[in-house]
Amino acid sequence: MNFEFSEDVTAMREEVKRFLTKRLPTGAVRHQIETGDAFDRELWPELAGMGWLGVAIPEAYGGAGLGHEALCMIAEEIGRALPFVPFSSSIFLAAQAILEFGSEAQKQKYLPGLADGSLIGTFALAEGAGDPSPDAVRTEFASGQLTGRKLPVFEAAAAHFAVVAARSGSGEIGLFIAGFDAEGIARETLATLDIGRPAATVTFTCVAAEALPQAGNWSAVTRLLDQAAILFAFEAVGGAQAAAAMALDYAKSRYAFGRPIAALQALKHKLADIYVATELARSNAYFGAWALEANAPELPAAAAAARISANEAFFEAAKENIQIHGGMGFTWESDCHLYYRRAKQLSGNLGSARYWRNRLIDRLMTQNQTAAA
Amino acid sequence: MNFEFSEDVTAMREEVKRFLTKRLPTGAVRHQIETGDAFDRELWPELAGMGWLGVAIPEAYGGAGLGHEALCMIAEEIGRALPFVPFSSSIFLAAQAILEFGSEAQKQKYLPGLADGSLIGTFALAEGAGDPSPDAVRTEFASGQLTGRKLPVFEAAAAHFAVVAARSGSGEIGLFIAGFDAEGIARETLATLDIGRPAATVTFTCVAAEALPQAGNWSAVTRLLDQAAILFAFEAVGGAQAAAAMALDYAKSRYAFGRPIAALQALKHKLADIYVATELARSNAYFGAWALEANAPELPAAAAAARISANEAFFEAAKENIQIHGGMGFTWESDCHLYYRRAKQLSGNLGSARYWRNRLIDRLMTQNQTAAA
Amino acid sequence: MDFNDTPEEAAFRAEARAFLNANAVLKSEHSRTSGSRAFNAEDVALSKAWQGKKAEAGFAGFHWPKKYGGREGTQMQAIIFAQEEEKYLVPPGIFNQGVGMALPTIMSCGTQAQIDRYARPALFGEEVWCQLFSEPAAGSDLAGLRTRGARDGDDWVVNGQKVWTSNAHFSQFAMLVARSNPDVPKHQGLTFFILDMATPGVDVRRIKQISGTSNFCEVFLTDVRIPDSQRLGAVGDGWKVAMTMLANERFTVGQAEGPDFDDIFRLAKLVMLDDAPAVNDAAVREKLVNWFCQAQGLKYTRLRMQTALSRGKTPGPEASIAKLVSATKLQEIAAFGVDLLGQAGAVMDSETAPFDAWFQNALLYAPGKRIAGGTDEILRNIIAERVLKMPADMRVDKDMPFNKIPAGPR
Amino acid sequence: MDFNDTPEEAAFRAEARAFLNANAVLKSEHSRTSGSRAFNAEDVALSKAWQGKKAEAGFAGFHWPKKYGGREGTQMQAIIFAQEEEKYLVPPGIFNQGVGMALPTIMSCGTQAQIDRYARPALFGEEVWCQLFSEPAAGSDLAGLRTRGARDGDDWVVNGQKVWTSNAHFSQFAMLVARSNPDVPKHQGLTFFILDMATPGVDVRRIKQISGTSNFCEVFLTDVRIPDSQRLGAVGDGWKVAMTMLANERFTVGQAEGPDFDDIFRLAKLVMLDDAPAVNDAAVREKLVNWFCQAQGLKYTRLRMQTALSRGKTPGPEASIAKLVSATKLQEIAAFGVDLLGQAGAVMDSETAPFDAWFQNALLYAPGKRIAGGTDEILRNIIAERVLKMPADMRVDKDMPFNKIPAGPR
Repeated sequence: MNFEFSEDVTAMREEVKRFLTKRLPTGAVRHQIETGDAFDRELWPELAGMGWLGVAIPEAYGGAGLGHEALCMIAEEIGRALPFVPFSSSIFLAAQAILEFGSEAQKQKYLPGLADGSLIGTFALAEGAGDPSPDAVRTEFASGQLTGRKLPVFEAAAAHFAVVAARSGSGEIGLFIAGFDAEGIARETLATLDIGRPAATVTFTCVAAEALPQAGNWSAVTRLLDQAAILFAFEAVGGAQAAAAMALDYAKSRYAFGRPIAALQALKHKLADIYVATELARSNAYFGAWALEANAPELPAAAAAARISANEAFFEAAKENIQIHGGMGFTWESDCHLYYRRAKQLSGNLGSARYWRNRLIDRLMTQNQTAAA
Repeated sequence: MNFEFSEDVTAMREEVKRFLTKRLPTGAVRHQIETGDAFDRELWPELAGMGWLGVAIPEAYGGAGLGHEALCMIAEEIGRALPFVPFSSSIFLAAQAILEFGSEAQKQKYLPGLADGSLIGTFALAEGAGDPSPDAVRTEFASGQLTGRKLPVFEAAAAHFAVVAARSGSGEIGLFIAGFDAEGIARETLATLDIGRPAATVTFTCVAAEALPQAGNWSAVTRLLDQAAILFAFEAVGGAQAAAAMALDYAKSRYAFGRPIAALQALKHKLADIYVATELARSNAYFGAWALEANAPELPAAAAAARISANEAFFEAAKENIQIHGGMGFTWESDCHLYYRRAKQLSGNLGSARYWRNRLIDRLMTQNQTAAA
Repeated sequence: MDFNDTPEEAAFRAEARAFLNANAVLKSEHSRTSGSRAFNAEDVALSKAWQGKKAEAGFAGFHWPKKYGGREGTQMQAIIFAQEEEKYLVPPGIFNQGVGMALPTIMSCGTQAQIDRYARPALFGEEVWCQLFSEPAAGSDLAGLRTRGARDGDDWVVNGQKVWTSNAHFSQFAMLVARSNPDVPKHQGLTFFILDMATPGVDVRRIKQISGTSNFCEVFLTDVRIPDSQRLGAVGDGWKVAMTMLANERFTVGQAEGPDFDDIFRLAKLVMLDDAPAVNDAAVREKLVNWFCQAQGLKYTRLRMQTALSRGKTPGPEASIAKLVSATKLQEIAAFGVDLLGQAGAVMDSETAPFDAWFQNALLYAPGKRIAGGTDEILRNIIAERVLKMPADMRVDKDMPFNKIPAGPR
Repeated sequence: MDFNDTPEEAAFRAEARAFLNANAVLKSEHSRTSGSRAFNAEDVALSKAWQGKKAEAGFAGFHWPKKYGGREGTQMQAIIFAQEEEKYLVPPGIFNQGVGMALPTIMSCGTQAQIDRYARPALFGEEVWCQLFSEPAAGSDLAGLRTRGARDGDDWVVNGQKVWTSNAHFSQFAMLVARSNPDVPKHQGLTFFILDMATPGVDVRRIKQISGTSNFCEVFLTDVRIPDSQRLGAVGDGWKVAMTMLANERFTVGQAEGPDFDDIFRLAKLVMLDDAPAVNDAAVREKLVNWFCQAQGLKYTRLRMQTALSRGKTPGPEASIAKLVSATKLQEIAAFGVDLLGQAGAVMDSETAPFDAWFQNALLYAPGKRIAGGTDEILRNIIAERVLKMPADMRVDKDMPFNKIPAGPR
């Protein structure tokens, strides 16, 4: 039985954790967000410099080639520290899409920049409210040009380009790369619940774009969503654990009636339940990491279970972290709300829980088996 | 504002409560069930003698004519005390059906016996698993005879006749009275989760039956279900309150670690939540009582809300009553399980929570108003 | 059983309606309540004027003695007037702390001079009051407050920090509790004061909440001198006076405002899931019905309470139930409203987010509703102890001198 | 990261499979586990024989020293064997109390004579053990037990009542804790004994549970004489010995048996709701997915624990998580299985109720799973205190002489 991350990966994760903990003391992320900039422009190259952006990008394309298990561990630390950088959009989505569906030339063109941080990508699928669906993609790709309106596109203001889902002449949905400096692009900033993950409406009017040749239909999109779901699940697990740890620390240091409030059974049982939910989510995420790395047929079911349980644990932990902090937790000056906002952002960014539940059950119906391994 | 039962009705309810509390000390119901008989043949005429069976039956038909609010209060006490008698089948359903849809002759024939307890009726709608639906009624009424199989028919062994839902020649569903001493009837006892409310499969083979003339189609059945749902909701409220009271008494008298376990926050908060759920259910049931008595257009929505919230509160109270009793609550010798069984019986007897949720939302969709008063 | 007013109630309701019709405008059908709104100077001026108008017409201070401008009326009149007023567009109510809490407390614990000075200006909307109770280290454990009040000649000198004070930035007076003796058990060493907010050393700062708005203040007190004549009740009786005051609060904490069943139902009819309105989805229905049952249950619980009042009985713990259930319901409804929008749930632009991002905004203020005015946990304790008569939590600090109570790392 | 055995583990697994293939029959695909089954004399005889066969072949007492017939093996071997054995139809395991708990305790706290007398008969399935700990007034508060053990010459005379004893009616020996000194604090006055169940004054009665079956016994002890040589550990050390024993229990309390996700999923595909399989209903899906995520989460948590063991690390609190989550999940799944059947949910005839009324039966034994082996509430406390290092609950009785501790009305 070897159902655990390797020692190398674990060591790297500890390094990331130490770095981010030191680099981002309480309040640092919030102050960075308050600058109004699109992301933390100082931190980003530092992360790139440590080689963490390209950890899952093969060495041939400027990455470290350590595989997706390593990226999962970094995702968890991103979820814990909430750095104000477009890590998930650029790496979990844009880089992943190119890695999976790009031509050799595209990989050589984009991946080294994504790995060294000089290039930031994002993913443009949604066109308003609703869940991912080929029918909801009205943006069109014709004669080498994209036309349509994507909303929300996360971290669009930070990005240099987007991987865009669009309908091609054949009627099939494909993925296309469009640079944000191209003619015909308009980015309009949106107010977002998660202030740490800004978004925009991006309007494409006859924008020159190149197709990812291996992404020939909707199944490419769902495959990308499955892969990203696992990385985001690790982000949520990290967030859940950080929010719970924050609540626990506070409960132990806050005294009422002459004892730490951590001695109250109501709090003990609440935090025990959150701990249990987070551990189960973590285990589901681990299975997701295995399925992602092994490119196993269980990937879709593993991704759905990981995402659903991680997002639920995270929202519960973030919500009750505020509650346990009492009035303090309800102020702007506390970091509690950053987790609360992120938890809600993660619960919709790749489609709602309903969408993933349906995908999971449909998958279980066809595979007629409930789990692998 | 006069949203409370009248003093007369409240006084009567106190009388019922006093009587049943004294008449049925702890264990009495269980011992009665263990006799293996179909119901408590001693208690039944006593209830009749007090005039409680006929409380909502007009004086012209041998009842007390006190209306449905009075019956609601008795239903609550039935739910609290769990007497082993076919009260709900005979009064909430059979008598109610005849009162609502019977001819004058039928009322004169059946209601006095139902009121004085000499006649026991029941209701036969279900034909196996599933929710109430005209399509699920395959029993047929033709040439004055019923043919089909009903399952489960609660308290069939105690009853003299059933009000049976069946499809007539026109294809419409109607309600029909069939005597259990008629030729062609077969009653086969079923094992039931709720041992205090036995059931049978009743097979009708060309059984002579008489139609309730005012019950001409499926809407008669749903009307009867709405009315009964409110009475059963009061039963559930009474059950919830009794189970919670049992848990509370036990928690106050059971000591661990030198204090009553009622001092533990886990128990305090659990019982507070159950109290809140029960109070909300009670308020919804009160609105149901008003709608029932006033024959208000809000009846269907009121019935659904009353039933759903009462059944949820009851199951929660009954389940956690066992939990709070610990090992003791898990033994046959404790009465805890009688409430647990009853709660589950009530949650399906007139159709599942899903069925009532759908009826409620469909109703709200059409009425485009969410509440009256 | 019916929902009708008694003849007296009906007459009063007609009177109230006549006054409101003459002086205010009815709300439109779908007006949106929000649980998070900060008041500006204009709001305050309008509120003061409206309070004055109501007081003149006899629609304020329903419980107050007539000699101080009140009505000597019934609880039901107060309820009926509130029911009717709710239907109109009126300025925000900022007089509850003064008229509903401070002055009744002064009337029962204060001197005649204090009553004469403060009653009418409060009732007629000239002076706004706030409440300086909570502290950063004393929230649920109110009696653990640390603001120090030391006697100095005819004055008291107060130092400390108060927090979660609504309306402090435009209040003229405050009810203040401070610790006058730290050497005795915590409930015994408190004293209650009337504080003029214009006193030097009173520094009011607004607190920015999660949502970005500021409904509360923190108040720093540095060598604030309060004349002993402004003391309310005896030295050391502060807890008793505070409890008198909080008993009046019970009637005023009610349901959390914000989107409720009707609103999420409307959203569910609007939003499409797989080409059908979300309201057709069984999982959506399950949640909707749950909230409907809660909302209706709260409504009819309130009507049962009003019936008890109408019959001259003392109401039960309905206010605790309403706050506990409605705050959680609000947070759930807000979260679900966001979830229903799928990939665009996190967008708050009013162009994209239905109803001007009402659900997203509610999600950001809902956590406060589960905390302010008694946390969920405190409310469950109250229900368990006061209604179900379960034993109080064990307290290590009950009989300990205040300055010996463990207070953790600072 | 993978799910593969190490070479050593793989070799052992092959060995175990070979033994099982030669001696037992594989289960069919849809065999139903039940959390409530009472054992009859035939079950006991078959169990004893099977235990003997395993012990002979070296597949019992994995942790035991070789000199007592054990394997001196690893925790992983025990797990692998259990994983493989689970796939076969084998008699019920009734030796856990003896082989897994009693004897390891005797080996660490007992005399050599005690070890020599009891080890082999337990390992080879000749003698069954049970555990006489819980009492009617001492469940979660085990140290509050009242069974009195008084020294009388070379014997101890024991009086009291024990309860919730599995297997007592066919056990030869019991681990017994009694109060030898009521004048000292509760944890200090206990002494541990080995009781021969055939001793006069031992009266075993089976307890009828909600479900009608009897998995547990109550044991009345009336002037039961136990020779001092049967004492385990020092006089007054009973709590320490009991804790040693319960530390071994941690590995044995696992998931609640009964219908799980796969089963409710199968039911949901079978049952029709409005002319479509229930599994198509969004509300049903929401519940199914919740249980799937829990079941999978527990599975992979277990595999993470096994990986830790395989790497020679001490496993964490996974057993507490598994019991807490699975007992509640079981009750929910059972209740939902009943609900899915609508009007016929309450029918338990196997002809009508799918899978021989498996869900209805599970609903009746599920409450016990949330109580036995640590209630939900105790498990949450354990997780909070041992994993999250939160403070212990306050205890009034900790340092009080036992006979002064408030015990409530009797």
